[in-house]
Amino acid sequence: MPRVEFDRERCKGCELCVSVCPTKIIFMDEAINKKGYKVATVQEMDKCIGCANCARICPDTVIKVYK
Amino acid sequence: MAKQLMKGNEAIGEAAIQAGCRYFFGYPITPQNEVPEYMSRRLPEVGGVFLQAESEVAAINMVYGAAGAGARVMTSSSSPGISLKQEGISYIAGSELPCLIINIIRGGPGLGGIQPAQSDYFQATKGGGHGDYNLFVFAPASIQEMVDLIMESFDIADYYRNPVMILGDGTLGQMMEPVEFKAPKKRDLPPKDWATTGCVGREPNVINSLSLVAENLERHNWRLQEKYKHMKENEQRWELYKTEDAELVMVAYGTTARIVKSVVNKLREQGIKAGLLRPITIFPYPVKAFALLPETVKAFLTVEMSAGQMVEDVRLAVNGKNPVHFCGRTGGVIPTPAEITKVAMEIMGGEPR
Amino acid sequence: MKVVFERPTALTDKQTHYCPGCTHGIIHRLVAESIDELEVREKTIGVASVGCSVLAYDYFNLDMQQAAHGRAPAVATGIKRVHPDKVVFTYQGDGDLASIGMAEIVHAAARGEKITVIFVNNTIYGMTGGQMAPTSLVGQKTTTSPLGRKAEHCGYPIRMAELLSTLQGAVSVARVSVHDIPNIIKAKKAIKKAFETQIKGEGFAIVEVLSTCPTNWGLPPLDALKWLKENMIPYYPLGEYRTPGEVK
Amino acid sequence: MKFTGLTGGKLVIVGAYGSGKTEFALNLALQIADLGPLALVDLDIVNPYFRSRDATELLEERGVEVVYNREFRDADLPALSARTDAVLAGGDTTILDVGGDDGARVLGRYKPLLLRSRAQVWMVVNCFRPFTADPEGIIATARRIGEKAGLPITALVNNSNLARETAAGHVRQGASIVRAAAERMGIPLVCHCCRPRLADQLSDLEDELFIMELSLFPADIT
Repeated sequence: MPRVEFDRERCKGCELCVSVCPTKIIFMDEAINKKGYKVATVQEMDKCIGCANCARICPDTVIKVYK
Repeated sequence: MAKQLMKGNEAIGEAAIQAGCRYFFGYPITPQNEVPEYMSRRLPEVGGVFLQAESEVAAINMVYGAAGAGARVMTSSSSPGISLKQEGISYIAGSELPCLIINIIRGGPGLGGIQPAQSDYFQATKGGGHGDYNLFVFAPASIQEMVDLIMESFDIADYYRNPVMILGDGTLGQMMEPVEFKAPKKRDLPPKDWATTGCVGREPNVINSLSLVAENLERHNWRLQEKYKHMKENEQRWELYKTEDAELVMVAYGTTARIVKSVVNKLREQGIKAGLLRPITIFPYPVKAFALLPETVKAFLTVEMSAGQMVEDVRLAVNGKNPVHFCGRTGGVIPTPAEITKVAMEIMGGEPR
Repeated sequence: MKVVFERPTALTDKQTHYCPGCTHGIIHRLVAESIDELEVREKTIGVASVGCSVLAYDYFNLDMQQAAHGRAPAVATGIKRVHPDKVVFTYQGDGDLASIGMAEIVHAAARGEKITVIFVNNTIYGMTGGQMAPTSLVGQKTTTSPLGRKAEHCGYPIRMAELLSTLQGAVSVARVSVHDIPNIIKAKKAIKKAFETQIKGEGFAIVEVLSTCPTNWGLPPLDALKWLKENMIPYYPLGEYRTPGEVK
Repeated sequence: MKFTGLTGGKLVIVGAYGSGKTEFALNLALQIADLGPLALVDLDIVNPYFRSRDATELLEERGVEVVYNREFRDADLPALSARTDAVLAGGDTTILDVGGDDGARVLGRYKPLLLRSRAQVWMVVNCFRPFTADPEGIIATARRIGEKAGLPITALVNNSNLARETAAGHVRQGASIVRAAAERMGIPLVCHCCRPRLADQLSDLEDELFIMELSLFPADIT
């Protein structure tokens, strides 16, 4: 099953990934990382289709995609 | 190789090639045009690259790139062009890259004229561009000496990872003298393991002069200063001429020193014990030479083709021990032996013999 | 299950200083992916310029030289002439390339210097704090055009891709954008092609990439993407302006 | 040496950079100044210093007209003198001193006048200069300069020297190299140049000896 992995500590919370997810499974976490950003996170990973849109638009190479 | 009669500017080019320089980036400006012209003809013959850049600014940055990439590289220009290169020279010094820069000085300021001058002394020896840095600067007085020093300059540049400048006035560039090319004595040169050559099997190399943390930049600066100190300790060069019993020591470099040499002889014929101290390195300035002068010295006379620039270094070296006088012509006028002699006589006239 | 997307090896793992949502990070990655796919990381030398991307030498995992403001094409020329078999690229912003470095980029292109130029156009000086760029749009407010850029006072923004495509030596000229996924994919293709142009020895290649500056534009990152699409693309049309085949 | 055959004619002095064209032209002008009206045209558009215009005062004292653009004597501009055309069209003996190598391109614009006056073109050769060390180099240089000038070289002048270090042997060495080149080119060798101090040692040379007294090199530079 496709899966994405977010490196919480690299995320700057810009939300670009949220906007491009076709299955709308990326949300901004209420918790903040060490840098102080609210970070992007995935709920309902089983809905991930591995399209890599989130990784493609992420300016900070936060996201690894498995398929 | 047998002796050849060469124009100063051509000899510069040939000496550089003999020293292994294979890259030249420059832009035309009188009175040094024979350097790029010679290089455009000779470099392709030895598998090198001559490229006429769109400006002096571009040329010096091409030098930065090529030097960073590990090559022996040079540029040459004349005063206004050297001013344009200052930005790049500061980057080269800051990034500690070796290269050779030739300045065949003409009269200034501004566009000035095309006649010979020495009015870029401050620019060459006191930094020139922004920041705390120094070039290693040679001031040859003959074409043979210029050739010998250029052939050594590339080694010195590599040894210290520092740009070397040859400061020649227009006369040196234009006149012709017999020369021969002799390999300089070898220095142990460190490998250029810092160069950008592609990071095969190693960590990437970065050529850079930016440092965002003040303390780091200060540390870098102190390290540069250590390097300059090392040059001051080990690389000062000068010529002393008839100073053993001198009462008047004349200080001059480059073409001017040759005129002054004939003045020394004339003064001696008239019973004035004159001598010449000729700096060959002007950074590091040969302060050690002043310590070698005899107790008989009563006064110094600095002669320059400028309104008085090196005279400041002479005053620092003499440190108040004797009066330091100045005689100069500027704007491209070469001082005549007669006018220098007159000044010398005036100085010595007031002194008891 | 295997990894289908991760950080390219031509990027270091160092976190960039770019503001959240700044698309410089995307462009860095596209360059690095191209280098990885062409398997030239160990023979590539990059030139960082002056501007927000000045620290690119920390982010690309390959030999780098940092150049004085605007001089990256001259520095790249020096490197390429010493190492004609290596891959040399510059990464420059709009102030660097289209203002202070206009002479260097035009002449490198005119010479057909076999280098690849990544030109990031975000219509503003990011590093120095949001001043007017040579590419700032008419009417665009910046810290040095507080009432909006007036054409009658400071002229019109420069279209670099069009300008350079008039030069015979510039064999590959394209303008792309990174404001959405389809365009990011196109941008990647153009960047990779610009490297291929160099590797094949065909000549000078430049990719102008329209990019955002949420901080100095004063917009949230998502709105910045929208601003790019609605304001920049009409003035800076996307497309290939020159491809190697065209040049005789 | 008399050079009487030059009277009323036009003589172009060309050569590689630093072959001694200007010194030769100046000395020649001084030596034939008394033979009749003479003009020396400084057509050097490549060198900033050490040009025949620098000896204007000396030449004028001897009645030689020195032609160059006086307003721009020290300027970094070609700025040719309008007087050149008049002198070339006139009947005075005229020596044209041309800048080295590619500097000969300046002759192109005067080609019609030079052809009409059947100008001679002498190439001065110093075998101790790069690129003219052997007959092949001399022939290649002559071809290049001839092409730039649009006029063929009609004679060679041996001015082989090492400045102050010149010994008679250097002149002799040059003499055989330049002679060989002239023979292969099928043109005459006009003379061998030397300083007065060497004249006695070279009196046996089979071609003419031309003694050059004047030097533009500043005497005060030791």
